[in-house]
Amino acid sequence: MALDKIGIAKRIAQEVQDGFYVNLGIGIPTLVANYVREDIEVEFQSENGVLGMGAFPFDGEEDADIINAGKQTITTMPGASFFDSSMSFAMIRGKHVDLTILGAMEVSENGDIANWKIPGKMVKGMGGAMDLVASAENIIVAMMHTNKHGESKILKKCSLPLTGVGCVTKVVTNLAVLEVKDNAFYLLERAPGVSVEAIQNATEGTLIINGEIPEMAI
Amino acid sequence: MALDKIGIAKRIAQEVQDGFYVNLGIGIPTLVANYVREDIEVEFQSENGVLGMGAFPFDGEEDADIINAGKQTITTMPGASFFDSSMSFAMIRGKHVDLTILGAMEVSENGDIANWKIPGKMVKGMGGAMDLVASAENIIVAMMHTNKHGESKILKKCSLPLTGVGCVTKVVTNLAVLEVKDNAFYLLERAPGVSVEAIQNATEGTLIINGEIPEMAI
Amino acid sequence: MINKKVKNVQEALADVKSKMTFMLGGFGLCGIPENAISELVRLDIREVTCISNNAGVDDFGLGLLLQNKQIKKMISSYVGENDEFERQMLSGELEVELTPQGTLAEKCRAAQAGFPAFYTPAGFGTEVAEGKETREFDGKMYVLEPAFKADFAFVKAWKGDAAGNLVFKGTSRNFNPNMCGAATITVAEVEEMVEVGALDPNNVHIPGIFVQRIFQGKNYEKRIEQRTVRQKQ
Amino acid sequence: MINKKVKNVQEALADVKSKMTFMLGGFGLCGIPENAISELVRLDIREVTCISNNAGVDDFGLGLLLQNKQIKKMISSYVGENDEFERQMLSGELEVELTPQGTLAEKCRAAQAGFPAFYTPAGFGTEVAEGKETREFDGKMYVLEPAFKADFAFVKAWKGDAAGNLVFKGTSRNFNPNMCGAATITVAEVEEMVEVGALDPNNVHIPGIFVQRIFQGKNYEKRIEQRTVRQKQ
Repeated sequence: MALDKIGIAKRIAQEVQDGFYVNLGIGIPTLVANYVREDIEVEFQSENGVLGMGAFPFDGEEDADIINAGKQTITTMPGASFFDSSMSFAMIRGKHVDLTILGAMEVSENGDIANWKIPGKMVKGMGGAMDLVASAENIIVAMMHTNKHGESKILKKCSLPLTGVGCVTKVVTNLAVLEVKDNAFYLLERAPGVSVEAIQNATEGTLIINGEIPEMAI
Repeated sequence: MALDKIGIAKRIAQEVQDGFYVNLGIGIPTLVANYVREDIEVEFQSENGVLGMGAFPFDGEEDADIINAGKQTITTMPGASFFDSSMSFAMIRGKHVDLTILGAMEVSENGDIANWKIPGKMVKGMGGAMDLVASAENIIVAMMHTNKHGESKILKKCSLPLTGVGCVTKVVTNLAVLEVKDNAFYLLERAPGVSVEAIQNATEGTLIINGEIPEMAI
Repeated sequence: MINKKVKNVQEALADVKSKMTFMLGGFGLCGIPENAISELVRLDIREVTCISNNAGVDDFGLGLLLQNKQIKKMISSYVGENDEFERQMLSGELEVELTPQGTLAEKCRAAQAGFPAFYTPAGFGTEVAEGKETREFDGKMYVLEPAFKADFAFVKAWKGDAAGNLVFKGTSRNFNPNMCGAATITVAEVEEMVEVGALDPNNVHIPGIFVQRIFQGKNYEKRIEQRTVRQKQ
Repeated sequence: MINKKVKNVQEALADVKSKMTFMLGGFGLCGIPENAISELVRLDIREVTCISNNAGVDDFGLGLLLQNKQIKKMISSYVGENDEFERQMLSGELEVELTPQGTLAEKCRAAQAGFPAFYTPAGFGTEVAEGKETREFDGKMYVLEPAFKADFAFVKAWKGDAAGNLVFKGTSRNFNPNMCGAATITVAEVEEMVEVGALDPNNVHIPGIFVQRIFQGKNYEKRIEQRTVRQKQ
């Protein structure tokens, strides 16, 4: 059975390692924070200017001056800090953030990502995504494998305007975990009960299937 | 009679206007702070990271963590702030400092200044001087008109390695106040009792003398 | 101490004119200069260019200027919370220059710090880099981005003093410090004006040298865009 | 919270090696990493390149490494307080790269923030610009300066916590924050280690993400170079 958004978030949470500074994008990536192992130390950075984000505040304790990049009210953990936008992107551009998790509309087999614009139809802007993907060395994309018409979003070449080139290292979808290297998607894991054939059918880009593909353990 | 160092500092202090942020170099420029009119508001910036410098501390109240660019212990005025070197030079490079006063070994008629190196003999380094002269729009040089051998330091062309090119706007020496423009030194004022002829004799660069030259009022 | 204090927002914005370029601090509705925005609406300044990470929401923040059709051009990184914005942009009424968020911040900081331009990897290989100079350093490609030029920067701080020193709170800091001194005139509005000398010199976020005018703001709404909370057990 | 705390200076500098490049904070003797310098002397690390605004005085600060002939190359802006330095430089024993102070700070900040190089007006038309790319922007000339690359940055802060957050006091801040995160490994020594959570998140000068190791320093001398005082009436 294909994963839901929470399933994708849970699987990505397994990629978060002890001692990582992590930037989470809006949407599914935000959910990842809820499922990180409790025995490891991780700090969440949000590009609007906070390091050491905590859980949502208790009802009535929210503070308009303390939000994340999704404009949601948040709290901070002990050891947190606030800073300006220039310093925030110094952390990102300077490769001090260890892992970037963000959503995408399309990913291509050479690691390109598109997630900010549908020409003539939707233009929300790139926010901090272009800075993040241009600098981060460890970029995991959280997305649905296909669009609502069943068309693959895991492509040979992106059709939408790009956010970054050759930058995505891993993709976790509702169907599979894919590693992006050597101009191909390497199938690492299947969603529980999803066949290799189903994944192959949903993937337009080059899919490399080496040996037995295990199911995700979530 | 030629001015002494304090005389030069007093004359330069007259150039400091209400509302100015001022950076003072080491040596004579440091003395300028003592002679600024008391009815105007001025703030002194030191490039090692302080805005709003005050007088020297009282004996016993000095703090090793609070110094100026000359490594002297200082105090701060109400409204002062401390910041890092990068922000300090943002103030300088970004033209937020209104007036820069510094010493020189040589100045030339096109506004070049040399004050950091005598090849093979003395190399102390440029410190913040190169940043200051490259960006400031209002640069006053405090210096002796001649060296200890009586040779002019107000030149057609500097002989020493330059600190900056075409940047000096005014020079105050022990003999005269000179404006630097159109590839010449314009004689504005004489030190008390010093003749125009004496200034002419001590000046190697092109000296423009228009009409009666007043004595400095100190 | 050089006194930057002005009486109110009217005095602070007295010489603002149509067709000018403004920088406005804030991320979403967090840390926006609410008083300056209200005054721009009241003055009915027109055909302005606004540099601001976001464009407010339909009925608050810069959205108020958009509703009023006072903005000719927006330079932002993300405008996803504003239907009127999207309508004006898609119809061509509004000129829009979308800029990566880190580039936007650094274009402000470059103007503040006297850098004419800088090389950033953000946007290389995308339409953001079209027509711009690109260059390789150590095997990686970068895009040359010029510093912003603006007539006024409007920023909002938590506390400030008459010397123009500013202190920010939480994530309402965001672009505000980077915009101080990045325009010809920087106008700071503060929630709380404190006595000169009351701020710890070690913890001044923006020294007064970067600020030309400061005033005690009023009637802050500080609207929350996404109120996300959890319940106590 | 990611724990950066190490036991002492020995642990913090255990993997320091000869021929490495170090950044060292401080302006004159103000805010220098005294403990790290002592340990570099003790370890007798040789042929190192030091990036530091000054070179200490003859018998303190980096002067100790100079006396010991451990330094192959100095990158500084001002070295006027050190006779041994001048002797080694003029005799050719010591390689010296004099760099304008603002350029020195920004070369650190560029490394910290992921900028490969930047254009600055400082040094244009002087020997500092020789062999470097120059370029005109808006009628003014600039010099292209590359970011520094270093193996270790040694910084000294006033207070810090196990998360690596740092707070500086007075002008001992200087280059220290700009060097954090500008080298492969940043080692911070602090006068006072405080509990995590004790620092106000609004007033953290350097967030812990820029620091790899932090330790409680000891025996700070904090020598004053120019004790200038006035007498009470």
